[in-house]
Amino acid sequence: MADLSVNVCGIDFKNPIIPASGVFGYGHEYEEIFPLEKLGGIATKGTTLHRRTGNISPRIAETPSGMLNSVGLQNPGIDHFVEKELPYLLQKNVVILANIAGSTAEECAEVAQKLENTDVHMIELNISCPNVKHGGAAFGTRCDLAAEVTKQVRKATSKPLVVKLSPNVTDITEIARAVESEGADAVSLINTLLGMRININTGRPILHNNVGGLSGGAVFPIAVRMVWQVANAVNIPVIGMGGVSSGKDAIELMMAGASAVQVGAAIFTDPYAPVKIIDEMNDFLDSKNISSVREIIGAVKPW
Amino acid sequence: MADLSVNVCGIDFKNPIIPASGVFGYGHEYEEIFPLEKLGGIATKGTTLHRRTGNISPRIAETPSGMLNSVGLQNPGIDHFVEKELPYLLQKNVVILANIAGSTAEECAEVAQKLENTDVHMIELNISCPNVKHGGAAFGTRCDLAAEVTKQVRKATSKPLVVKLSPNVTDITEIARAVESEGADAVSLINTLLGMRININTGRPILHNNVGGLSGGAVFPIAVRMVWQVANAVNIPVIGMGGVSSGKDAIELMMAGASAVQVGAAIFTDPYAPVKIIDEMNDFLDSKNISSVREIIGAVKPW
Amino acid sequence: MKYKQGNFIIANKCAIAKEIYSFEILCPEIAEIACAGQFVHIRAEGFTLRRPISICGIDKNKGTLRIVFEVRGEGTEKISQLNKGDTIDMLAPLGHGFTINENFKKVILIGGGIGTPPMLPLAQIYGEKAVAISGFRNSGAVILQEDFRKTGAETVLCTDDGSAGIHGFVTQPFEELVKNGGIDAVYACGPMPMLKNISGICKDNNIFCEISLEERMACGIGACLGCACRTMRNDEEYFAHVCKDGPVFNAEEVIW
Amino acid sequence: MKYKQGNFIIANKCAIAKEIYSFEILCPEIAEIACAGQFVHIRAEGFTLRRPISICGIDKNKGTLRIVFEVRGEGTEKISQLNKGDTIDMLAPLGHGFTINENFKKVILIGGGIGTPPMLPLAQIYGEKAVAISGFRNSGAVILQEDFRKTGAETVLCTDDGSAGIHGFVTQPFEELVKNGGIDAVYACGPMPMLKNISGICKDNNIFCEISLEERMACGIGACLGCACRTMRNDEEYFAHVCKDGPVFNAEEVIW
Ligand SMILES: Cc1cc2nc3c(=O)[nH]c(=O)nc-3n(C[C@H](O)[C@H](O)[C@H](O)COP(=O)(O)OP(=O)(O)OC[C@H]3O[C@@H](n4cnc5c(N)ncnc54)[C@H](O)[C@@H]3O)c2cc1C
Ligand SMILES: Cc1cc2nc3c(=O)[nH]c(=O)nc-3n(C[C@H](O)[C@H](O)[C@H](O)COP(=O)(O)OP(=O)(O)OC[C@H]3O[C@@H](n4cnc5c(N)ncnc54)[C@H](O)[C@@H]3O)c2cc1C
Ligand SMILES: Cc1cc2nc3c(=O)[nH]c(=O)nc-3n(C[C@H](O)[C@H](O)[C@H](O)COP(=O)(O)O)c2cc1C
Ligand SMILES: Cc1cc2nc3c(=O)[nH]c(=O)nc-3n(C[C@H](O)[C@H](O)[C@H](O)COP(=O)(O)O)c2cc1C
Ligand code: FES
Ligand code: FES
Repeated sequence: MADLSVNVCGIDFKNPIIPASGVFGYGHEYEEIFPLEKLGGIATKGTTLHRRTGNISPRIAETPSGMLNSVGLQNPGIDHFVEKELPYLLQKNVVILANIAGSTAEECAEVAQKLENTDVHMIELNISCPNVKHGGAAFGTRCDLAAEVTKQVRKATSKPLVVKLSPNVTDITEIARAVESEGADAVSLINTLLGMRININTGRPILHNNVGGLSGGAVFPIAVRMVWQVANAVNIPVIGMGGVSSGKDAIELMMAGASAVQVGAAIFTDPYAPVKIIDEMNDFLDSKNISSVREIIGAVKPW
Repeated sequence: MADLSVNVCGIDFKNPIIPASGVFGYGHEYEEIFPLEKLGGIATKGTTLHRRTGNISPRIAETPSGMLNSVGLQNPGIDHFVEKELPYLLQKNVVILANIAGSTAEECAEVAQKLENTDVHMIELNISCPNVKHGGAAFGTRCDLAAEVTKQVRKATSKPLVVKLSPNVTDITEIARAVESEGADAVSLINTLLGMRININTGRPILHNNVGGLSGGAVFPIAVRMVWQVANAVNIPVIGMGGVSSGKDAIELMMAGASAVQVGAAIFTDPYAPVKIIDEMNDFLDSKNISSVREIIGAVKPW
Repeated sequence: MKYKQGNFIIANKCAIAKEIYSFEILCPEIAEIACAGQFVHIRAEGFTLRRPISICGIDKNKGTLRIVFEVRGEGTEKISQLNKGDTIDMLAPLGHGFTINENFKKVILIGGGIGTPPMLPLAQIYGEKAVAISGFRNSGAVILQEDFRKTGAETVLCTDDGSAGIHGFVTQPFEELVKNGGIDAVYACGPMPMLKNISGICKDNNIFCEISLEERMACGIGACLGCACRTMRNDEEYFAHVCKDGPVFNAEEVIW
Repeated sequence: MKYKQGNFIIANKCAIAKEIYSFEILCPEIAEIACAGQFVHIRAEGFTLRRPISICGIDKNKGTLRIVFEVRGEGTEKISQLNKGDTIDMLAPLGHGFTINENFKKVILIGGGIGTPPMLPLAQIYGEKAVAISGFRNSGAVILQEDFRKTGAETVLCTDDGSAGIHGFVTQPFEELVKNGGIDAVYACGPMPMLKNISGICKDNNIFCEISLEERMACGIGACLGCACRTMRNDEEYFAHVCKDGPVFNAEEVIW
């Protein structure tokens, strides 16, 4: 048994595997399948200040080795989360990352503020949301906006702040440095890539929102590249994700520089995926006589 | 039999299918498998002013529903192309797109100039190359650089000029508009997305270049989205590519707005892919009683 | 809610019409708790997303479930290539099924095309109290009529082209039955226009009506919010989820 | 160059060691034109890239090719699941094979591990003129020794751990043979360090030496420039391509 524990921004994880925000709800549904305690952490569904109904269906499309989603941040609002969901999750022996979002920096800060007096372990700020104040350009695609929202949320919270980066940018290291400089304690990446599918029989986009976020195995090589670039560009820890579906994938992302790994779409293919990945990581490390998973973080040797 | 012919920038293609630059060499190798005449066009291997040896191997890695390559523009130089390769290709009844590249705008213009007195049908300017003058930022990732190189090449050639765009950008429509305003006659997209894979047994990146370009089915939804966005942003034709492996995929990309479709990685899985795709497009159109493929260009009806 | 994921043996496979397959799957733990109207979520090798398929039969004694599905695309094609003796990866039983009421004296089951299979477990429950109206494109697409008859239910068959049974849509015989009155409940599954029509008729005639909806799904268990469906609950708009709140909804809840 | 792509029937399949399979494939048009040292490019269902595998036997009378491969990753795993009677999708025969010279009186064939199979067609050609030296990790990994003997070639077996044959690397018996002299040609395939070693010995002793190289491939036919290998030709550095200019190279050409 290898030591799978990691520490990210001072928070101890018993293992590095975290179901990604949006695929795991608030945990109840998967609890039927495995005990939540097996996980390193849980990133909860993106939560906004007020309840949101999300986009019109269809919200899901299949793509080669991946999928598109356009759920559009459907959620019951932060008050519901704090009162009804968080207390239950905090009973479980697992790190909770509250994923939050908003349409303005102020809204994001207000959401973070509402978590300040809770025992949630970390805040994961999703900056892939379109910013209504700036004509809809996502916070995550402009350094100045990313810096601004990080700054405001930083002021509103003393919790470890993880900023979740969008891959739909020319240079993700610039954005990472911008949020680092405004006080982010860690970054997580990658969020989904913007994609589209069309039903050629009807001539309609499959998603009612026309476009949606691509995730799953298809994006894995992009995730590895971006994690590697960002890990080399900042001094704060990186939480990696994007297309991880096996223990080997998780190891690869950690070698690229991730201190912990989130698992998204893979859970739809196999609901046991997070647990299976933990076991497979252990098997790999044992087979190589590596005693702690921490040894492989950023261990890639570029040519 | 549906009418598969299309016209892009005044050039007639008997059908919209074009093997993409870099996967088809100068055609000889696939000629053993099918007559080149079956194709709508051929985009030749990216050619630079002088011979280049490319990157050190390994240059190829497999990824979920895709692949990475880091060939790095190995080519024999434009003079060789003009003297030894082009005359042969021009005997075939097929549109030739000479894919060119360079490290500076001047070099690109010089390469284009060398094609001016040939009978090549179109020039496809690949702007995904790192620009040595501007610290290695690819031409294709900055509007000003993209505009500059287009301007210079435009001056050097009277041939139809197709500018091939990089998907590794925050907003591909900005780049498309920049090259349109400098006189591009068409744009083609998408080139490869930057990705990475690591061999977890050795801790080394699989590619000796560390990172490489992702293509194949994995990128198809990104290609559909970008073709749709660009087709709606510019008034010049769009040549679409990225992960097309079936007639249905080609139809989907054309519905998104492509006037012709290039086929890259799919040819590695099935060397007959381009020919099979042409047949499948015909079958689909026939089954829907659509008499000309031109009817479906940009036919998607967004919600 | 209780569900399991596992690999289960296909005890029987047969093609019951062109591109339509029936699988009998040995899965005692699932059969034990499955209800009419629920579905199974099947993994198709090589695909990211599972495929939702309604339960068409539950045999708690034999410990089997039956599913009947049509090959519509690559995923169902892949699943159709599985053979007797192979294992099938299912996450099941999922969703909220039909409301069963022993006091109902006359129920109408309406299935359109590949929406017919989920009606069969209801026929097994209601037997002679049920009239099963099934509609298909043409005679070649007709399925399950013998199975319905075996339950004791009365069967009414319609085809769009008149090549078998009544020439026309299921709403025709249904409206006649409504005129005769005495219907306690209507259960339906099929294309949206059909469901909308039936819901309208039931509303007008004040008949309890449940319909089974389809939506593109990812998780299948209510975690990803992928399969939203606009409904009214307590006079408030509510984005329900077909996989958890459904697939069976009270027809009055649905916002069309 | 002539090659074809098609689906060919697997006439025979057997496991010849742990995770090592031998396929006999019925493909008369390909067998007709295939040469020792060439390879086939096999499609593995669900993967973008084909897998290159050397030709291990050519029977022009039966119209069959033989391949022997080890399960190394997911692609070869998938291919290994094919059975007798199934079809296999091959693009073949590819590449530049070994130089055969009827005047050679004594040739040495050196195979390391899964590099052994491409040596067998050479043994068939040279028969008693050949000494086939094969090296493996351990006795469990030993393959094809009986096949080599049947050709009339002399066989020398080495294992890294001494569990079969000579304890040590193939270079040991090879150097002894070199000392005895009279070698016209050396052909080798196996891990890079082994090939480098053998090439060095041949160079020092002025022996004609051809080696078969591996590189990650996409097209397999010289079109994509994916499988570059640094060589010297006419005193100039030349980025050759393993799939077209190779896989067999004159050892002196290769830049290590
Ligand atoms: C609750 C429920 C019960 C169902 N029961 C049955 C049944 O008993 N028999 C039967 O034949 N079919 C049933 N369907 C429809 C069946 O799920 C689809 O035909 C199937 O998913 C199509 O997959 P594909 O790979 O063949 O098609 P593709 O079009 O290649 O699938 C692409 C993606 O779209 C999804 N998709 C496509 N069509 C549908 C659809 N109609 N509903 C939901 N998702 C879809 C697929 O699941 C997949 O994610 C049911 C659907 C739902 C939601
Ligand atoms: C000319 C040539 C002849 C060969 N002959 C044989 C043979 O006769 N028997 C045999 O067992 N093996 C042979 N190999 C090696 C064989 O091609 C690889 O073991 C196989 O491609 C691994 O695929 P995989 O999916 O199992 O492994 P993975 O590691 O999952 O493959 C991932 C990718 O890397 C490539 N790759 C991995 N290892 C190699 C390698 N060593 N060489 C080239 N590409 C590789 C794969 O083709 C694939 O594209 C040969 C290779 C070459 C180039
Ligand atoms: C259905 C779905 C819903 C998602 N919702 C959110 C969300 O609310 N907030 C967020 O930050 N990311 C969200 N994501 C993105 C994932 O957390 C993750 O970044 C992405 O899917 C890449 O990982 P994967 O390839 O493993 O799925 C969602 C992804 C999916 C598939
Ligand atoms: C091996 C390889 C080499 C390539 N070389 C070039 C090139 O020289 N010039 C260029 O513009 N694009 C090149 N490309 C990009 C392709 O032309 C195409 O834009 C990309 O692969 C996406 O299409 P696909 O997904 O169908 O492969 C290359 C792609 C591959 C796979
Ligand atoms: S499919 Fe995930 S909530 Fe219904
Ligand atoms: S694999 Fe394409 S050139 Fe060798």
